[in-house]
Amino acid sequence: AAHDFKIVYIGKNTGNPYFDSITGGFQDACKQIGCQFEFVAPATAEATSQIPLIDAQVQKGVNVIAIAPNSPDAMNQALDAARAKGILVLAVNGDLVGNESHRDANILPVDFTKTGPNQVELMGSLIGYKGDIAILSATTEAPDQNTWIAAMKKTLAEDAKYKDMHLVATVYGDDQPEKSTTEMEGLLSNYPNLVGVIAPTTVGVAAAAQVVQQRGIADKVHVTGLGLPSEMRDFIKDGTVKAFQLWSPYNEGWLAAYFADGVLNGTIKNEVGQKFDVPNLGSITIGDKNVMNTQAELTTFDASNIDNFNF
Amino acid sequence: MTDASAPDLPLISARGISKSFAAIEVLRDVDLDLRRGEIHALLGENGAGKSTFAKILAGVHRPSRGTLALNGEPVEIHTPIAAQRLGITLIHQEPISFPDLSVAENLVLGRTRGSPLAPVPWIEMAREARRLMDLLGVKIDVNRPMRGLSIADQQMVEIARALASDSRLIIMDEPTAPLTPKEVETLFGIARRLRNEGRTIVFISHRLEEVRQLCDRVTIFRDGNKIATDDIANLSDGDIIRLMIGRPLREYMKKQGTTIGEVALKVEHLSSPGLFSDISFELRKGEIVGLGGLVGAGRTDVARAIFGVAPAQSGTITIDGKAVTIASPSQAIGLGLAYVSEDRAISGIFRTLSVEENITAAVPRQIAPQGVIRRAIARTLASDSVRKLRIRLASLRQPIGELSGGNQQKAILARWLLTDPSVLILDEPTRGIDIGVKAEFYEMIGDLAAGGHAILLISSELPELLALCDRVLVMSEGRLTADIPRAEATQESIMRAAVPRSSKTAVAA
Amino acid sequence: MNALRAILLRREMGIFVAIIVFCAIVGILKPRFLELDNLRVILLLVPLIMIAAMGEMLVVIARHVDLSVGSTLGFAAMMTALMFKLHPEIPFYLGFPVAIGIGAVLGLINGITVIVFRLPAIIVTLGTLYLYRGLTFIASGARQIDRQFIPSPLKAMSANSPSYWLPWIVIIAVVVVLLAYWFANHTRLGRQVYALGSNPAAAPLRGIPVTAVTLAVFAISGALAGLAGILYASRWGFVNPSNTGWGFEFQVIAAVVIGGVSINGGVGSVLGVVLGVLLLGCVSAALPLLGIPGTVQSAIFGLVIIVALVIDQTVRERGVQALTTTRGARA
Amino acid sequence: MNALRAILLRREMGIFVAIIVFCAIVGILKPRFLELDNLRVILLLVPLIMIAAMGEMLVVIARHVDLSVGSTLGFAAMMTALMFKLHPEIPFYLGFPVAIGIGAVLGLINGITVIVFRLPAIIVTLGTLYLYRGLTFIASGARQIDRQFIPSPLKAMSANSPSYWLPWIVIIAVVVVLLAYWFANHTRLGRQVYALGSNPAAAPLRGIPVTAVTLAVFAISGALAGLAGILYASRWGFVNPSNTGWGFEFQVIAAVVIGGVSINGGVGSVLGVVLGVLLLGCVSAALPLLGIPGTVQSAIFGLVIIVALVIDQTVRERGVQALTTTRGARA
Ligand SMILES: Nc1ncnc2c1ncn2[C@@H]1O[C@H](COP(=O)(O)OP(=O)(O)OP(=O)(O)O)[C@@H](O)[C@H]1O
Ligand SMILES: Nc1ncnc2c1ncn2[C@@H]1O[C@H](COP(=O)(O)OP(=O)(O)OP(=O)(O)O)[C@@H](O)[C@H]1O
Ligand SMILES: [Mg+2]
Ligand SMILES: [Mg+2]
Repeated sequence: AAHDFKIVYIGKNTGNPYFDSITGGFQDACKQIGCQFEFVAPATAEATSQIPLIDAQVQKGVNVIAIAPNSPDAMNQALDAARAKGILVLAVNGDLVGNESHRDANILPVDFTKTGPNQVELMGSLIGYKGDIAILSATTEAPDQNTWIAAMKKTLAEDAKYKDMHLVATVYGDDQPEKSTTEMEGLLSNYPNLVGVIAPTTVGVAAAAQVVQQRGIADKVHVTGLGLPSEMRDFIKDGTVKAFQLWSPYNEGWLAAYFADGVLNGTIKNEVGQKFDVPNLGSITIGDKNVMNTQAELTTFDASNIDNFNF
Repeated sequence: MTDASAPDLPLISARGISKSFAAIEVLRDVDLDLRRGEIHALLGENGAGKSTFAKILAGVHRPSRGTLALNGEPVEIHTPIAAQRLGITLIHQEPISFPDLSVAENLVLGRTRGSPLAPVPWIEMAREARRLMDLLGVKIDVNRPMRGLSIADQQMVEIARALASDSRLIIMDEPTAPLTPKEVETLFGIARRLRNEGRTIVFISHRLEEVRQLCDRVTIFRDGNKIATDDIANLSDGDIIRLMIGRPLREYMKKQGTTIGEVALKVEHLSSPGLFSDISFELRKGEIVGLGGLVGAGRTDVARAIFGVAPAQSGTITIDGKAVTIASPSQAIGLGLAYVSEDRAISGIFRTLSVEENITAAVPRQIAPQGVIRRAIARTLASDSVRKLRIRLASLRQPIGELSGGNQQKAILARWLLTDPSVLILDEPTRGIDIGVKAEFYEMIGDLAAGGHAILLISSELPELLALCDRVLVMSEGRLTADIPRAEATQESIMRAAVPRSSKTAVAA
Repeated sequence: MNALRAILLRREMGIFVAIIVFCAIVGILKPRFLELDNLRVILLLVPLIMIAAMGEMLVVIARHVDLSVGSTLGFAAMMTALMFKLHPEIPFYLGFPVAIGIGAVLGLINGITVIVFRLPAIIVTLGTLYLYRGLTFIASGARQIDRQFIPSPLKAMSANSPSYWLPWIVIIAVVVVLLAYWFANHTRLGRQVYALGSNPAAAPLRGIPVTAVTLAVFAISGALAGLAGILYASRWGFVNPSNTGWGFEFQVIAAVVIGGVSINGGVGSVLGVVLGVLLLGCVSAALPLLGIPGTVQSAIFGLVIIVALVIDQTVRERGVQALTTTRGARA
Repeated sequence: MNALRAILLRREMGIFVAIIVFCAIVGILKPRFLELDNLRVILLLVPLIMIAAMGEMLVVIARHVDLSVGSTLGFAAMMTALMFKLHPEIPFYLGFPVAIGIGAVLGLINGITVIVFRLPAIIVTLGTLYLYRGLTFIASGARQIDRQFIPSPLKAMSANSPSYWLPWIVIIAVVVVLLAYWFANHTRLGRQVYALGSNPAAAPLRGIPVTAVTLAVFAISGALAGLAGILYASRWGFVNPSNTGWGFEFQVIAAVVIGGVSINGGVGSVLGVVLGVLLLGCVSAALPLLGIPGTVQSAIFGLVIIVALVIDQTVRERGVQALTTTRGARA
């Protein structure tokens, strides 16, 4: 079987540390498998900016295109053209919501329906399940964040366990540190008895932690959310942040590479319900709409384990 | 800095100086010696090459051929700074100013030495500036910004600069054009003193009488060639003019018997605080009314007010018996007014546009009947004007910025003549225009009047007013001080009305 | 004609040379670049910029600048898309007058602000760049309009079906260019734009209706940005409140200035701008083809802008010495 | 000084009024806005813009413009951060000369290109805006430098610990402002900057070293952008190749022009620019406090720019009639 296939991963945009660790997973997996890996990404996360990259990759004749789509539908024609040439198209970390037919399979870190509840539970455990909390999100139209926030609201409203936690505001930092910071400052000024802030976005959680650190109010306001260990390590160490969550982006790349290898070599059938084993990840199941998850629950990072993670 | 070297050795000797702009040779093998301690006049028609030669001496242009020697030593004058270091200063034809800087700063700019971070001596600077201004008898607040100064005032600042930089060669390119007789006198006094100190002065002017008063020797240019250099005493006005234009000059005689019709323009109690007040006069068809006065008297402001550029605060304007309010120039034009403004550089030409487009700019409807331009019409209109006014140019499509000062002025006049206006306001129309063309201008203005146009002629040149006008209005410090019929108009009567009651000369508001 | 014509020719010659050189190099490295197939790719890349650049050109010639074209494009596109979403029954071609009209209005707002308050256009349109973008967010509730809401015939205008080689979107761009050429060179208003830019101080004294001309150029720029807006919906099949038209102004202005239009007003030709747009198009098409990583692309884009201008400039300088002083001072 | 001084005073008065009005309104709606605590928030927002604005001011007064400040900031910040990452032993304060030096070099490149090829600065720096951003990507391998690599003492300079009320970063900004004031008003070079911008054509005739002055303003602008770069690392604790300094140029230029610096050169004061920066700071701090949704914020930001300029303009117009025609033409 040919294991030296060419696989490219098209990120949302360059310089996004999140994709550095996904890329790491791809690279290491390819070392094991023997495939050739390349990472490309547009300078900006503009919806159309990935299209020329896709076209170019098709012309270069890669075997697998893995992509973190910047838009649920802008790339449809381009991707169809690729698949028409027999290229395997995987959406990795983010899906073509509503346009699943334009990719072969989708790899997500976790079952995103779990993200909301997990985050609420973590926040509850930090603040003793009572008090005012707020959410600092990415952009207003970010699809993932919006689904998670919806889930959080649902959990807070329906689960009696959280009846004493009140969501007082949801603000958007557009994933820019400056804007996230001013929004955080605004929250603190507007809601004096705020006890917790959930920032389900890596830029936002770092910015929020920074504000708390500078104001020296870590004991009053608890910050948590989805963050990268590399960015949050300092805040964990100086106690600004007790704990935050994420999955392993690294494993997404790892899984994607092994899945592609399996499909290209016929050892894996890309059909709903199929099971297969992946080194270090154990058994993976192809779920509804050909979606796969690298892990069941989110990983929680705190002082005890932060140093075990290198991404 | 008088030189020890032999006195008979010329300060500057130019040999075979030639200059071409874009293949057009505008100076041809000019040899010229400038002696120490002389005032040397450069005369010539518009575009003869006077300014270009001056600019070459001052390092603004490099000659395409030829050599310069200073005290017998060959020199290369690469830049204006180099010229300054050599003690050569040029007062430009169009005064140079930095509108946002104070007058004092404009005076010292470029002369101060020292490290880039050297502190600016604001106090001393202002004191020195005041001293120079007093020397010239000009009353300008040296701390006000240059912007808003009348051209005259700007010119005086230029002159003050030249004095301050103690140079051995000072070139004045038509310095007197915008000045009052009084200011001219002061300037001449200073010029003579500088000469007696052994400095050399080059004086460019179109006014023969001034040249006679001031200069020792004259050099005459025609079409970029040096025609002659001689002591002024050895040349009659006739000789000079013949040498300049290569033909004897027809003396202009005001046509008599132009029938003066009914009132075309009537202005009553026009006032604009700070600039002028209570201006009232009539202007009849076929009549040429002069508007005299010292520079800064407010004539331009009156003109600007009538033409709707800066409408007056109060007062009424009546055209052909109908009271009108003119809020914008386009309205004024619609009402048959035309205004040739005084400073062409700022408010006259469209630098980047061709001569053709500049000439036809004011008659869009003629060249574009349905809004679409007819090149053919435009070209014929333009070339006719060019022929009529003898505008010297390479091509109708040449950017007007490349023409000489005088020729630009002609083009602008041509533009307005095309509009065939019923009331024509001319603000210093012949400033910087040579005698040859002046005569043509006078004739044209006369014809226009004869053709039933009403003409308001703003001029600082008394002979011009006397020769042309049926009546002469005089302004002083923003008020009308006299309305003199042709018969009684004399230099004296006009000047008497022009000199401000308060003896000080008018200055910037 | 000779003098001026000569200069103009030279101007365009410079950028023309730049294009040839660039395409030659790329063609040698990747012969595919010169294939007809790829030419179509380029032609599909440029129409939006081309159309907006025609408007920007007029604004710049009038010695103003319009930084808000990107946001105008976004707003017009969003409003039109919303209309289609809420009233699917509306025939797609009605989207054009709507988009163009909206664009014209936004342009007029720019012009009026500039005129009434005598503010520099660069800063007024910097303000409206944010303002119009914000309005797009508000109007759309920060939600993207997905492709199912964009009428299929509209999307079809960008698809280059074999039946005719050039898709509609390209043909529209060509028509706009021809109109712009005619307007700039053969209409009274067009020439008045040049005059105004050439000497704003003198313009009113010559009876040039400064207000009217200024409003006209901004309105035209806005209208063309609006047209580009609906074509964006056609080309990409969706409208996104934050992405659509983002950074567009930079590309448009780059194209205009590369095309030899003087920032100091009064100078510029349609031909030049067309070439400027094409150069940028070639570059954007070439970089991915050459497999140049995204990290390097913006560096190259920047280099191209500068190099193109340098070539243009040096070619122009030669033989136009007479003007150097002036331009030197202006540069 | 009365005449000139009077006008200048008026200029700043306009923007000053704007600030008072704005703060008053916000203060009424949200008394907390006027508390000391919030003032500190504002003061922490502005230093970077303040520093870069001083450089931009000089460039604009010289009748140029520097669109590349954002990319320069990003590049300088990235290089410094890389240095710290690769050589953790280097003391943090050495980062300042490095960042400033790098910025100055990038600025010089802008200036040299403008001078040598006589190109308009707006387009040269538009090119380097992309170029420097691209270089940042290349140098960093498109990787963000995370906070563990930024020296703690450097980060501490932005933390407002209770021990001293004003963090270092603010103090640095104040020093830069004072130096800028001294330079612009009391040094020969400073005045030559004004002269050059006031009449570029005449400058060489007056023996003003145009080249030197031009290079100086661009170098200063670059150097200050570089300083802002290392302070960015201090303030945010990381450097990202695409975010760091992105869109920064718009804010800086907005502040400068709101501060009454004329795009036509020759006019502008440090005091005005300081006020301009503070106004923008107040706005960014106020919007979230007022609980205004992100979707509306950029619209408001745009409005503020325009309104501020309008107030400024109207206040200025009064009493300076003599100049109206001229300015009218320029606007
Ligand atoms: N920068 C330039 N580019 C091209 N041609 C020029 C330039 N400067 C001057 N000329 C040409 O050189 C010739 C001489 O011009 P110059 O200004 O020296 O004439 P002048 O004697 O000063 O006339 P005037 O009395 O009107 O000032 C004119 O024909 C003019 O068109
Ligand atoms: N365009 C202008 N902008 C500002 N101030 C002006 C302007 N024109 C004239 N002034 C001011 O008004 C005063 C009157 O000057 P004005 O030009 O009206 O006098 P004048 O009699 O026309 O003299 P000139 O011979 O210079 O035309 C001048 O001293 C000047 O300060
Ligand atoms: Mg001359
Ligand atoms: Mg006058």
